[in-house]
Amino acid sequence: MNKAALPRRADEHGVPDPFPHMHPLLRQNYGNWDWHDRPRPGVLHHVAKSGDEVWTVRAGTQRQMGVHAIRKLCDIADEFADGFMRFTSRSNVEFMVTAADKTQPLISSLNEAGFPVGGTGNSLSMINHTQGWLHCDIPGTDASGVVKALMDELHHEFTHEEMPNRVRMTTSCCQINCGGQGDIAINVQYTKPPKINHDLIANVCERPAVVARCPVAAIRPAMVNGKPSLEIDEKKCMCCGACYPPCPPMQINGPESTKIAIWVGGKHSNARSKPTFHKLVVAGLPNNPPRWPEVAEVVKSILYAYKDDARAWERMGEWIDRIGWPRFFEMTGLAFTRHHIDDWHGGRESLNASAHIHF
Amino acid sequence: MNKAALPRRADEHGVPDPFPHMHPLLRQNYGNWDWHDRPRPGVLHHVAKSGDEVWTVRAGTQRQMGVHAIRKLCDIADEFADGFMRFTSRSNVEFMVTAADKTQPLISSLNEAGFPVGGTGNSLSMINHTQGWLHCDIPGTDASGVVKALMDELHHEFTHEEMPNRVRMTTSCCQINCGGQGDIAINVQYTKPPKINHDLIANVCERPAVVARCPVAAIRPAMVNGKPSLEIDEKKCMCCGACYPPCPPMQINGPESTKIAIWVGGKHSNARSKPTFHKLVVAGLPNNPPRWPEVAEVVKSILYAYKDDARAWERMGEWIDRIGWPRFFEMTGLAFTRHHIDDWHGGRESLNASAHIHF
Amino acid sequence: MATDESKPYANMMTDLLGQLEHSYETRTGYWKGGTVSVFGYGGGVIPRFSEVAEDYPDSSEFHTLRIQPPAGMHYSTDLLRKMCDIWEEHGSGLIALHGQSGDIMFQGCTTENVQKAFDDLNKIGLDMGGAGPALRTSMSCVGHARCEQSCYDEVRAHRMIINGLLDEMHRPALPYKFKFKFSGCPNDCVNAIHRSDFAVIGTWRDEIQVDQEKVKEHVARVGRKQMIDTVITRCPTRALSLNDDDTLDIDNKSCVRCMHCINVMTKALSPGKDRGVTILMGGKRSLKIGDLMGSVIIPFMPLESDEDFAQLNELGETVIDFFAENALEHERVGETITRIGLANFLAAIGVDVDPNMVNHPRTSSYVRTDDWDEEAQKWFDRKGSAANE
Amino acid sequence: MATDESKPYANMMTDLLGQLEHSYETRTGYWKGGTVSVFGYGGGVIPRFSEVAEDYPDSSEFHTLRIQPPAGMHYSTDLLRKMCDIWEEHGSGLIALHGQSGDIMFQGCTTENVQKAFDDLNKIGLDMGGAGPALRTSMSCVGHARCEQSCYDEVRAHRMIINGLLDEMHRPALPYKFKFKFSGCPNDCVNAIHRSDFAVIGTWRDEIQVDQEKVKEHVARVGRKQMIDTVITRCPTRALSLNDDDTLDIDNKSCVRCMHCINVMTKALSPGKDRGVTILMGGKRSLKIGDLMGSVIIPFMPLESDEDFAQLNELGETVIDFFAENALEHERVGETITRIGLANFLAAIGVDVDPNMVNHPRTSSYVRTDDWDEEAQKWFDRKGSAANE
Ligand code: SRM
Ligand code: SRM
Ligand code: SRM
Ligand code: SRM
Ligand code: SF4
Ligand code: SF4
Ligand code: SF4
Ligand code: SF4
Ligand code: SF4
Ligand code: SF4
Ligand code: SF4
Ligand code: SF4
Repeated sequence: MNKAALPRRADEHGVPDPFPHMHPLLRQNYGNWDWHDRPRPGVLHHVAKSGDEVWTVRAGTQRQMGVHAIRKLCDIADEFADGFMRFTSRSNVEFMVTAADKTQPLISSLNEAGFPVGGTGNSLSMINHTQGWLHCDIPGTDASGVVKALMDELHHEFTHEEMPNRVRMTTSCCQINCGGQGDIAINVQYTKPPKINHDLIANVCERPAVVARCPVAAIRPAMVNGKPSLEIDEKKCMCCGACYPPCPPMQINGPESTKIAIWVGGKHSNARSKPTFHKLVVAGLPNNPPRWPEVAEVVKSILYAYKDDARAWERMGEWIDRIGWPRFFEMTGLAFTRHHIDDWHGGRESLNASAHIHF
Repeated sequence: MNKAALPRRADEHGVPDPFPHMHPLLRQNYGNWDWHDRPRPGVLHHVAKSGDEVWTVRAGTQRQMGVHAIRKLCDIADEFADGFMRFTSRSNVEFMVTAADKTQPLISSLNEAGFPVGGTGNSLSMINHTQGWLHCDIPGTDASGVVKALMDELHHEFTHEEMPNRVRMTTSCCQINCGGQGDIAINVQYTKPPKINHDLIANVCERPAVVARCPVAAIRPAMVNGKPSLEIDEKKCMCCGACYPPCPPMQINGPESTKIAIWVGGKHSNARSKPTFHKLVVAGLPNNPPRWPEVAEVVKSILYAYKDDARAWERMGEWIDRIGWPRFFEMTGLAFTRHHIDDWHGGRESLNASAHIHF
Repeated sequence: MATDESKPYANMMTDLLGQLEHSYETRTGYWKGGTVSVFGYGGGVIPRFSEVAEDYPDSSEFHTLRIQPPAGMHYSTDLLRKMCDIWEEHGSGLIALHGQSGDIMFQGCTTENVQKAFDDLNKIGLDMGGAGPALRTSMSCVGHARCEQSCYDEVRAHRMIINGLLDEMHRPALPYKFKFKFSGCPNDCVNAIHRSDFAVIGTWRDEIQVDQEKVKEHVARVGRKQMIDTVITRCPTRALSLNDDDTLDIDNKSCVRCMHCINVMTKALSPGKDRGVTILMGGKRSLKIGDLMGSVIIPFMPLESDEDFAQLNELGETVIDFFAENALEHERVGETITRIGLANFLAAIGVDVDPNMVNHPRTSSYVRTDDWDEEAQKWFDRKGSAANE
Repeated sequence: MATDESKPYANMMTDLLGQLEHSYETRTGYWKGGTVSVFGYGGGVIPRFSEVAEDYPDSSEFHTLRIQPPAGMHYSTDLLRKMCDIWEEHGSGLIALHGQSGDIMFQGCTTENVQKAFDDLNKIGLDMGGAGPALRTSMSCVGHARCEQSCYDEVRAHRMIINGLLDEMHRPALPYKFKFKFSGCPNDCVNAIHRSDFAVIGTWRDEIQVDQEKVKEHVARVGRKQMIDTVITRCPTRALSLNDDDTLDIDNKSCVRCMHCINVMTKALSPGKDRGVTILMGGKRSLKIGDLMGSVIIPFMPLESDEDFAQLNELGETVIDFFAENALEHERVGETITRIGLANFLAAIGVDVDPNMVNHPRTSSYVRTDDWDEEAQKWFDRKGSAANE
């Protein structure tokens, strides 16, 4: 019996208890907060029913960080924020301090270390992104790279609160869309059916499973030069890429054919209007590393049209609902095409069955 | 050549020119009206840009009238309204007079003759109805009879303007629904698949056409005791009755199985909210001539809940959107069941995909 | 009626009511259809033969003639009295004013008398309406004749369209029924959006006409809270704002012409001056695919000059032609649009896509966009040429 | 990073960035999957083998460990420093804080080092997250820890549910992935409705707490017009009315708990006191049937007492069991609901239908209602018993 050979058995801790890692003031006032305001961009001020006050300084991170960057954040936390920090659902970092005058030194040190302070209130927060070429096995483009390119141009909107309401941007590096819905979403859009590598299929793919994966039943089993393979009805195929993850030989990507599409008006919150999905506004943009200039240009035209025209508290989609889609396309200089008319299941619901017209 | 035998060839007049039949004041101010108000229920007061004023008195009719009733209306028009009248899109009759003091005598004579004056503004106007047993070849119930029974009970709401906004009721005597959408709609709802008279089918029905008519492909050709006939997959059939008009031997009606359903919140106007379809609130009510008491009871509970609780200008559906469906069912004492959850095409759109909850 | 013995139709009505009574007892209908028409026309008569004729012989045949009324349903007593005389002579004396589609329904006539009745009605200037797979009788609201909200001449549009397509009404040859309806403004007093294949709704392109003094009077009368609660908060697109001096601030670019504020303040507000129509297509009721509302096909078409009317007429003809050639048997145009997709329908009738046709662009990424640039170019070309106009 | 030579992972990062550079040039990805896991667990590691390993040998294996963070993503620097030390020793030094599902992603590890890295992480109290057809790592908003809007104890709910179902996470045996997400109020700061199969959203049943004096202060500060335009007209159900004395009139029965007015006036307004959660199920992204949002399954469940929490836990287990047994392979629960219909899903998990689950009842008459009375009786029985409680 070679017990020694057996690897260590894991302790199934599950979700770690956060209290040992929570700033003392937060722990003490857990569940007893009264109100909050925002003294300046990047800073939140929360007041507890106990009278305790806490100031939160929020800063942007690259999300995927090297240990030295993380250690730098630790140094800052130890020096200015009692040795604690938390990360937000958008990968920003937050440091809590116990007095208003403790915010400035913290902010300065963050800025020095290259972490922009902001992302609060009606600003553009961190852009959600995914894995892309760095790590995923099916990406059509990069993720962090696109975000980096955009954030360089939109830095001011992160560090200032000049938007009508918060702006949430998100990217996804394939049409599966691990990124969320967004006020502005930058997603991959395939334009060609998969190119099948018949030699490989036989070995690697569980064919029935792949056939079953297609939303429009465009894949059928077939014998190709003697070997069992698959074939695609290219008339039916709408290039969604769903068959690619389970079957890598069905290559959906192409350096030219993989395009970028931009969507607007996604909203998760229930504030005022119900949550919504984002809507397609432009597709066919080139997948153009390292800086995706065509994408950046469209994003900016949308963002600044919103910034100039929307009213306080209007999210991107709510602004467009008020001014109407015709004016949105006019203001952004984008084209409205037949492809904007939804023809997927339930698409008829999206037709304007009323005399409500925007002029 | 027996020309004489040939019947007369029609003059294709098409839609008659209304101007010879239009009240002079209306003709003179055609397209030049300025504003209006309502001096009292049943009376409209329109002022033209020319300064001309016209008072309109609206009265209810049975819609299907005998010549003597129509002649009575003519007598009244000749005596009090310059010999003109018009009918509204809801089968009410309207008389125009040129001075305020001419309305009262007109109103009195209408009342004497049994034509209730009202139906204007925020009242319950004439109930749309269709043919029913009187004339249609596929009815599940009567039409004018149901309306008569209801109007007797709701007379007060026609002659007074005590509703939050106009109320439009409609009835249909089969599930085809010639009646419109309604704030409250009273429609036939079948509950059993058609009973097929196989002997007749062979002769009278164009079988492929009937098969094609079924929304859920529940009908298939079959040989029944030697003769070509049709059979129904009763699991699939949702009893819509679409196969009955083209194929009378597929009897969808039964004295017991043909039920009445009540729908609310249909709206045609574009005012405020977009036009909407009415929604099912109760089904399974007995088809109970001559007075349909069970139906009348439900209609009243809905109508009076709306009357008591809705705010000025809220249509039935808009009122419910504000107070929420839970409260609607609570106030009306009706039951919410699994059948209320839409499972027809696009039904998923009707699910509440938000945290917007009414308590 | 059954009681005024003197009349020729007395027995017919007695038996009709007898059969109806019987239906009440058995909860069953007893009419069956058939084919009856007048010389030269294929439709407009709804034939009814009794299944219980032996018990009610005098109403064994009880056909209905669908006759088109003057547009807007205006009547001189002279016309109505003539109608009564004719129906007393040839029919049951029972007349419906009006059917849900807008016909005068002369109900209750023997096969033998149908032609006679029609001849006499036709002689006083009336004509047959629609039935079967054909163009149907239309309806237009009172509009211009007595309504300050009316944005176009409904009578002219109604008569122009229908009278131009009479052949489709009188000689049924379409795949299925087709209905036009005309409302002078978005209040849609003839239910056109739900109940017609082709709905013509009046609207305006410029700004709502405001008399701020009258606005103040209104606020003074009803009070601020009431004004906010019944007008300001009811605007579907938050285009209204109440100024501190009780005047009204209207953002006309956000206004969607719903009519509400104008409806509430009939003296202070009225539709703009640059008027025309919005056209929706595809409305119908429940059969086969369930109820459909029309959806926007023409966001705006001016409708004032002769050219404007000619353009509307042309569109009506184009759509009827498309429908005649492409709809499946017993398919309404709304079903056709659903089947082939709005974009294809638009291409077929030669109308350009417009964002006003949708509540919002697609939310699904399941679409092929290979030809995005060409499609986009069409838009830019249009905008370009529009700009150069 | 690739540049600080001293570090053990320097070469790995150099090659990784080399391969990435290459992807930028060719616009092509070069990773393929595989199977790597740690002893006793079936998932949590995302294996990556390079397809261009010959050119970039040191990053030929670049696996990711998904590790669950403390609920709410709170960290002491002590914990973070230990994480860094471990990853410096066994991995690439690249850590993502956090993945879109809420994991700490330790990215870049050889097959050989995966077990070592995990052992050390596990020793400092961390545990593996989810991957594959399994329960996934969850996320809860900051909530109780620092937010006045929080309506329940997110940390407790989050840890109770996930730690109670750990087996489903560590030994993938579900038809497909399943995600829980926890937001303390309808602002939904973790995007639960769109991005989880089971969304737990804080809310309240009683009245919004109002401090009218602070309301007046707010109005005084921003002005009436501004107050009307940013608060009153924004209420989705017109539940707000501004009184002439600048106090706020809230119709709590019409209020749908959207949070907006409370968000704007954080001092004057706050959620009610009778708190709990609304639960939605079925959210997911695009694959196969297109994006789905969760829809309401439990309109309200109190979540304060131990019994309340036990009840939530039970519901979670019931749904996971149903999902495990009834979903098709690679089918999300939202797809299952769409396939079998909401009513059947509810029956299966033993939840009664409620009007809050729909925007409105059916508009289509295409339904069989043979058993209407029995179904209605169920409702009346429930209401009856509720009344008698
Ligand atoms: C820290 C964080 C929660 C966490 O656990 O990490 C958070 C914290 C707060 N959110 Fe949030 N939200 C956070 C992500 C979100 C998200 C999710 C997301 O961004 O991916 C949403 C949904 C966004 C959407 O709809 O797509 C979100 C929608 C809101 C809203 C609704 C805004 C609206 O009008 O639609 C509010 C209300 C408000 O702004 O007052 C809100 C309000 C708040 C408040 C004011 C709550 C409070 O009283 O403390 C917090 C400060 C907000 C600020 O930045 O000024 N939070 N909040 C998240 C910070 C993300 C970031 O770094 O930018
Ligand atoms: C006479 C008639 C048109 C006709 O050509 O016959 C008509 C006439 C007027 N309608 Fe209408 N409507 C007429 C049927 C309709 C219909 C269709 C129907 O009832 O089947 C609708 C759509 C109903 C629906 O949405 O389901 C309709 C929705 C409106 C509205 C929108 C109300 C709303 O808030 O939704 C207005 C605006 C208003 O009330 O000020 C309106 C306003 C008016 C005004 C005030 C227009 C005007 O300025 O003169 C007219 C007097 C209304 C009144 O009764 O107080 N009319 N109106 C119809 C009378 C029907 C009847 O006898 O009751
Ligand atoms: C007479 C009338 C009801 C009334 O009493 O007012 C009526 C009566 C019939 N309708 Fe209707 N419809 C009448 C207006 C409507 C309307 C309302 C409208 O036009 O605004 C609708 C809804 C709008 C629409 O067009 O969808 C309507 C939707 C239908 C349908 C369903 C069509 C669909 O595509 O969903 C059918 C069934 C069919 O066409 O096969 C139908 C079929 C019928 C038939 C012909 C039943 C049949 O197939 O034999 C009925 C003949 C009854 C009879 O014995 O006269 N009737 N029918 C209306 C016509 C009178 C007139 O000409 O003015
Ligand atoms: C790492 C991560 C992106 C990131 O950089 O943050 C990610 C990465 C992948 N996702 Fe995702 N998803 C990630 C969060 C999401 C989310 C967001 C969320 O959880 O809130 C979604 C949308 C919500 C949802 O669950 O639908 C998401 C929807 C998908 C889907 C589509 C699922 C669907 O039913 O539509 C797939 C495809 C699949 O599961 O077959 C997928 C599949 C994948 C795979 C496993 C691709 C594959 O099949 O090999 C990716 C592995 C990349 C890699 O090499 O690590 N990922 N994925 C996120 C997980 C990190 C973490 O554990 O914290
Ligand atoms: S979006 Fe696609 S490519 Fe990007 S991480 Fe998710 S699955 Fe991989
Ligand atoms: S890309 Fe999508 S539509 Fe095309 S074959 Fe693959 S799964 Fe089917
Ligand atoms: S609703 Fe049905 S029964 Fe009634 S008239 Fe129309 S078709 Fe005939
Ligand atoms: S009743 Fe409707 S569903 Fe049933 S067989 Fe006839 S057409 Fe089909
Ligand atoms: S539709 Fe408009 S124009 Fe026509 S009558 Fe009604 S309110 Fe007047
Ligand atoms: S017409 Fe309707 S949309 Fe336009 S401003 Fe008035 S209320 Fe608003
Ligand atoms: S979801 Fe609500 S409770 Fe949680 S952080 Fe956001 S606002 Fe606060
Ligand atoms: S929370 Fe939302 S719904 Fe409720 S009153 Fe405030 S704004 Fe209206």
